[in-house]
Amino acid sequence: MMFVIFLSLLLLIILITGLIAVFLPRLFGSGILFSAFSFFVVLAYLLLSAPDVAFTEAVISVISIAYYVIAIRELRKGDLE
Amino acid sequence: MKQKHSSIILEVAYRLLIPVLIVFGVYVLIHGEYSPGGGFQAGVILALAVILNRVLEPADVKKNYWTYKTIALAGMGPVIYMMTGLLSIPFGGHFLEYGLLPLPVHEVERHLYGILFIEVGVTLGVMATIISIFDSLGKVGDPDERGNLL
Amino acid sequence: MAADVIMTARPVWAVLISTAAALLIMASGRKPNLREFWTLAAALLKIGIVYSMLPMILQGNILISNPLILSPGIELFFQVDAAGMLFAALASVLWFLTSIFSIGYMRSLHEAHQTGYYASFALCLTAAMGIAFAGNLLTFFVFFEMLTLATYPLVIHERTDEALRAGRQYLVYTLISGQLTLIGIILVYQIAGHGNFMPGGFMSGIAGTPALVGIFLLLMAGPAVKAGMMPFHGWLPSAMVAPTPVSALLHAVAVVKAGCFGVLRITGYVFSPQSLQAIGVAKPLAWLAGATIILASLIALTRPNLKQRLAYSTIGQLSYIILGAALGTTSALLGSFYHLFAHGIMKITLFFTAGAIYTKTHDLEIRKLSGLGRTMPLTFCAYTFCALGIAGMPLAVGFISKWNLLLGTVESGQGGFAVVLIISGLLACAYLLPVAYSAFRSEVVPEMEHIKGEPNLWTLVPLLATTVIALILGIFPDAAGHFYTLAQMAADNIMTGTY
Amino acid sequence: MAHIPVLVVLVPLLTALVLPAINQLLPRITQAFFKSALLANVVLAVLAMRHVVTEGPWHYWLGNWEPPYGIEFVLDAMSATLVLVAAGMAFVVALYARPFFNLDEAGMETRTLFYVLFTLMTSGVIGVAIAGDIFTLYVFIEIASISSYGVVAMGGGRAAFAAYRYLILGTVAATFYLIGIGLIFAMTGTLNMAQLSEMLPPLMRSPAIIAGMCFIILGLGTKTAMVPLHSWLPDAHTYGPTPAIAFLATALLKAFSYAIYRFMYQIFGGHAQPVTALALQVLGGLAAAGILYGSVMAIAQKDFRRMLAYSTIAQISYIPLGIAIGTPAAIAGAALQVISHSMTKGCLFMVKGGMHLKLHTTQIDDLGGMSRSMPISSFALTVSALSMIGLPPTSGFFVKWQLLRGASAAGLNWMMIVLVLSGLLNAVYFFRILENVFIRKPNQEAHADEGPHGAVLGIKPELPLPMLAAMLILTFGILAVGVGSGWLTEHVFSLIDLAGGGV
Amino acid sequence: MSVAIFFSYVIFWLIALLYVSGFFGMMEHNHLVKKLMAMNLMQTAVILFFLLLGQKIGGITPIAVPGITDIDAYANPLPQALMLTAIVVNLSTTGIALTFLIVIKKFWNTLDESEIMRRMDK
Repeated sequence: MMFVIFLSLLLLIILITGLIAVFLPRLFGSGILFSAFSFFVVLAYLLLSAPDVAFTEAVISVISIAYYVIAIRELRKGDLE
Repeated sequence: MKQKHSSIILEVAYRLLIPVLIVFGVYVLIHGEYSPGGGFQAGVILALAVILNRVLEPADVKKNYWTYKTIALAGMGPVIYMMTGLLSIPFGGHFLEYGLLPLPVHEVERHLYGILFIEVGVTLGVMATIISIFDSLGKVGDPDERGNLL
Repeated sequence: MAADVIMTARPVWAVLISTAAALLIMASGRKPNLREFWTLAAALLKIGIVYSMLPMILQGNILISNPLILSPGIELFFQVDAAGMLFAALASVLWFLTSIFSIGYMRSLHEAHQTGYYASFALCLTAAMGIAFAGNLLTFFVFFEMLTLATYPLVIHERTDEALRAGRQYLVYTLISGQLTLIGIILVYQIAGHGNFMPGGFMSGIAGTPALVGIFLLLMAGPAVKAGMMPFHGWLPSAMVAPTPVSALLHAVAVVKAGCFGVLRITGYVFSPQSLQAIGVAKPLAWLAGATIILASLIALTRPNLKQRLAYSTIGQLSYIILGAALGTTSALLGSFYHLFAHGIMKITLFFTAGAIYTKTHDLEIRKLSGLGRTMPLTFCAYTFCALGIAGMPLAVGFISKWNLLLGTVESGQGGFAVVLIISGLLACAYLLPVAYSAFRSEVVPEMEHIKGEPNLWTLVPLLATTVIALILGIFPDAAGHFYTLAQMAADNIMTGTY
Repeated sequence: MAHIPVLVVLVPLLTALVLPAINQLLPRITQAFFKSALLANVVLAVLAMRHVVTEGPWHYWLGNWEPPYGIEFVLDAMSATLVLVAAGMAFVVALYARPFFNLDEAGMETRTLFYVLFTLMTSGVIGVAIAGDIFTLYVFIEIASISSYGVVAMGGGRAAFAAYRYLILGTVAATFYLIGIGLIFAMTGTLNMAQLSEMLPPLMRSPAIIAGMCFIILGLGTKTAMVPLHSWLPDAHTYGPTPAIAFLATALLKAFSYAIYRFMYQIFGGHAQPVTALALQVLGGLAAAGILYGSVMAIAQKDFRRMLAYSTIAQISYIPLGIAIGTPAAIAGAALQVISHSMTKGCLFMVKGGMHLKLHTTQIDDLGGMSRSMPISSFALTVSALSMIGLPPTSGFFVKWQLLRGASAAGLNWMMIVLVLSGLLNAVYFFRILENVFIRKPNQEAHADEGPHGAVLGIKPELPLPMLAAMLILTFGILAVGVGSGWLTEHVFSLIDLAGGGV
Repeated sequence: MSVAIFFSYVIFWLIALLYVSGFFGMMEHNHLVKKLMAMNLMQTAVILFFLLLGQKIGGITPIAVPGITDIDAYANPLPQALMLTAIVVNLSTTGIALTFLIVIKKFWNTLDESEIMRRMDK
C-alpha cells in the first residue's frame, strides 16, 4: 500500500524533473537536472525490487551524464569563439 | 587552455577516487553471482576510473587518446566471450554450453568458471567501448575538416 | 488427326542464336566487317534451324521443348505448331534479307551507332522468334516485352529530339498496353489454372460472360496496340523517324506482325472463334478492324511523305488480319494467316524501295520522286508490283490472302465486309500507284536531276529478291516455304480444335 | 556443421570485433581477412540453405537450454533466404567498398571503422533472420540499427544530420517495439516465438494483445520505412556513403520487413485470426500507398540518389504487400522480392557510387555520355532498371508475376492495378535516366574535370575492377534469379510454413 | 475501488505520461540535444514499464536468499535481465547520438533542427 503510493510519488517527481530537464532553455542546467532525473529513476528501480537494474542504471547514468557534459562543452566551444 | 582553474580539492578527490573505483570494479566483477552486479557493471566502473583520469589530463594530451587501440581492445572483450562459447563446440556441446568446457573441475563449477570467463570478456569490452565513445566525443569536434567523419 | 508430340531443343536454338549474335556483335563493335558477318551468319543459321523443323510440322506434328520448367504453373516453354512455324519462317527469311539491306543502307548513309543498331536488330529477332514459338501466355509475354525493349533503341536511332519523342510515345503505348495484357494473363492463369495455347482455346465457358469479356479486352490490349489497330495506332506513324530498314522491320516483320500474331493466338488459341461470338466481342472487333482499314487508307491518301503513306497503309493492311480473326471462319483465318506472310513480304519490299530511294535522294517527299522511275527502273518496277499486290491484284501474293478473306466474309454471312475489302483495295491503288505513275511518266524535279543509276547492290538485291518471292508465291501459293499449307493447317487447327 | 545457425551470426560478429585489432597488428592482411570471413559466411549461408531445403527447419538452442529458458535460433526457408541475401550482399558490398574508399580518400583507421560497423550490421541482419524469440529479435534489430546509424553518419555533415534523424526515429521505433513485446509478455509470460504462437490464439481478442500488435507493427514499420513513417529514409539514403547504403537499402530494410512477416504469420496466426487479418488489410493498404507515393515522388526528383531513395520506399513496400495478400504465391513473391530487390537496388546504388566518383555528379540531367565513359556500369544500370520496372527476363518481372498471381487468387483486384501502375511509374523515371545515360551528349563542364583519379587501376575510363566485379555479380544475379525464380519458388519458397496463410 | 488498485492505475498512467511527454518533447523540440534528452525519457518510461510487469505484490528481490526456495516469492527476474540489455542499448544510442551532435555542430554551426532542415534543402 505504502509502496504503491510511494512509487507513484516517485514517478511524479521523475516526470517533473524530466520535463524540466527537457524544456529548460539552458543546456548546461538541463544536463544537471538530467542527472537528478537519473537519480530518481535509480530510486524507482530499487523500489521495484530490481537492484541489479538499479545498480546498472546508477553507473550508466554517471557515464551518460559525463557524455552529456563533455558533449555540451564541445558544443559550446564554437559559440564562445 | 585554462584547464587548471578547477579547485585543488576537487582534483585531489578525483585522484583518490580512481584506485577505489578500480578495486570496486574488480570486486563487482568477481562477486557478480552473489550480489547485484556483474561483468557489465564492473566494466562501467572501471571505465569510470579511466574517464576520471582523462578528465584530469590537460587538453593537449587528451587529443592523442582517440586511438584505435581502445577500439581494438573493445573488440577483444567480446571475442573472449565468444571464444569461450565456441570452445564448448569441439567438446560436443552447443554454443555457450559451459558444462562441457575442458576444465578439470566438477560440472557445476565449470558453469561458474565459464560464466566468469564470459564476465571478464564483457568487462573488458564494456570498459573499452565506453572509453572509446568518451574519447571520440572529445576528438571528433576538432574543427579541421568539412565535418566528415571518414 | 491427333498430332505426335516431338521433344526437341531446336526451337530454343532458333531463339537463342540471335541473342548470341547480338553479344558477338556487341563484342566486335570496332570491326564493321566482322560485325556484319555475325549478323548474316546468324541469320543464315536461323533460317537453317527453322526450316529443318518444317518437314516435321508439315507431317502434322508439333514440336515441344521445355527449357525451363519454372514451377508448376509458371513454365517457360516453346511449342512449334503450324501458325508459329509460319511466323518464324517469315521472320527468319526476312531477317536475312533485311540484314543485307541494312548493310547497304547504313553504309551508304554513314549512319552512326551501327553496332547498337545491329545488336538491337538481332535481339528483336530473338523476341520475334520467341513469340512465334511461345507455347504459353507467360512465354509469349516475356518475349513480347523483350520485343518492346529491343525495338526502342531502333526507334530512337537518330538521337534527334523528334526521334526521342517518338521513342517515348512508343514506350508509353506499348508498356501501358503490355501491363494491361499482363493483368489479363494473370487472370487467365487464375481462372484456367494454366496458360498453354490450345487450338480452339481453353477459355470458353469457364467463367461468366462479363469476366471473359474483361479478360479478352485486357489480353488484346498489348497485341492490338502493337498491331496498330485504331484508335491505338498513334505510335506507328511517329516511329517512322527511324531509319528505313527499321521501319521495314517494325512494319513488316517484327513488331506489328508480332502484334497480329498475338491477336491470332488470343482469338484462336486462348479463346475460340465460337466463344468470341458467344460472348459477343467478335462483331465489335470486326467493325473496329473494318473502320481501321477504311480510315487508315483515307489518311494515307493525305500524306505527302512516302514513308508516312506506307505507315498508314500498314495500319490498314494489318487490320485485315484482325478482321479475319474476328470473322472466324476457315477461309477467313486462312486468309489472315496467309496475309501475315503476304503483307510481310510485300510491305518489306515497299519499305526497301523507299529506303533504296532514300539512299540516293535523301528525301522521300512524294512530289520530288517524280521521274525517278527512269533512272531507277528496277527499283520502281518492284515498287509498282508490290503496290499492286497490296491492292490485291491477281498474280501477286496479296491476292491469295485477300481472296480467302473475301470468301470468309461470305462464309460468315457478313458480306458487308467484302465491300470494305474492295473499297480498301481501290484506296490502296489510289494512294500507292500515283507514286509509281509519276515516277515513270512525269518530269524529274530540278533538285533531283543529279541522281543517276540504281541504288547500290546491297540494297537492290534484297528488294528484288522479295519482289520475286512475291511474284512466285502469287502464282504458286504453296511454293518453297509451304506457307499456304501452313496457313491452312493453322486455320484447320483452330476450327477443329485439335492439332 | 551442426552449428551453422550460430556460426552464421558469429562469423561476422567475430570478424567485426577482431578487425580493429588486426588492423593494429597486421595492417596488410586486414582486407584479406575481412573479405575471406565474409566469403566464408556466404558459404555457411549456402550450407544452411541446403540443409533447410533438404531437411526442413532447423532449431538451435544456445547452451542446449530448452526454449522457455534458453535462447533459440530458428532457420526455416524464409530466414535462410534472408540469411543468404544478407551474407551475399555483405560480400559483394565488401568487394565494392575497398576501391570506393580508396578513391574517396578516407583515412585508414576510419575506413576500418566502417568495415567494423558494416560487419556488425551484417551480423545484426542475420541475427534478425534467425532469432527464435522476440527479445533476441530486439537485440539483433538494435545491433543492426545502431551500426547503421553510425555507418550513415560517415558520409559527412549532411549525412550526420540525416543519421541523427534516423537515430531518433529508429529509437522511437525500438521503444514501440519494446512496449509491444512487453504487453505480449505480460499476457503470456513467454517470449519464445513457437510458444507464443500456441498461446496467443485464445487471447487474440484481448486489448493488450491488440495494442501490442499495433505497437510492434508501428515500430517495425518505422524501421522498414512504410509510408507514413518513412520520413527518415530519403535523407539518410541520399547522403550516406554509397557502400553503406547499398547494404542498408537492401538487406537491412528487408530484415525488418521479414520481422513483420514473422510476427504476422508465425506469432499472430495470419489470416486465420480475424484481428490479424484486419491488421494485414491495413498493412496492405499502407503498402499500396507506399508503392504509389514512392514512385510518384521518385519521378519528381532531379538527383539520382534521391530518386533511388524514393524508389526504395516504393519497392520495399512490395514485401508488406505480399505479406498482406498472404496467399502462398504472394508470400513467395515477397520472398523473391527480398532477393530481387536486394540485388537490383544494391546494383543501382553501386552505379550511383561510380557516377559520384567518375562523373562527380549524380544529377540526372548531367549524366549525358555516361554510356561512353562507363559502358559496363551503364549495362548494369540498364539491367537493374529493367528489373525495377519489372520487365522480363529480369527477376523484377517474376516478383511482379508472383504478387499478381497472389493478388488475383485473393481477389484483390485493386492491388493488381497498384502493382501494374507502379511498374509503369518506374518506367517513367528509369527510362528518363536511361535516355540521359545513353543518348544525351556529354555535359561539357561535368566531364571537363577528370579529377585526380584519372588513371586508377582497372580499365581506364571505367571504375576499378573490384567495383565492376561487384556490379556484374549483381547484374548476372538479377538475370539468374529471374530465370531461376521457378526453381526457387518450387524448392525453397514452397517450404515456407504459412500458419493461417492462404485466403 | 481500493486505494491500492487506484494507485496501481496511477502508476501506469504516470509511466504512460512520461512516455508520451518524452515522445512529444522529441517530436516538437527544435533543439537537437533536448530531443535526445526527451528520447532518454521515453526509454526510461519503457524500462519502468517492463520492471512493473515483473513485479508481484510483496515479491522480493530476485537474488537467492537462504531459506526461501519458493520461486513465486521472488519477483520475475526475466524482465530485469531484459532491461539490463535495454539499458545498454540506450547508453550506446546516447553515446552515438552525442557524437553525431558534435559533427552536426561543426558542420552546420547550429543545433536548431528547423534551421538545418531549411539549409538542407538548398
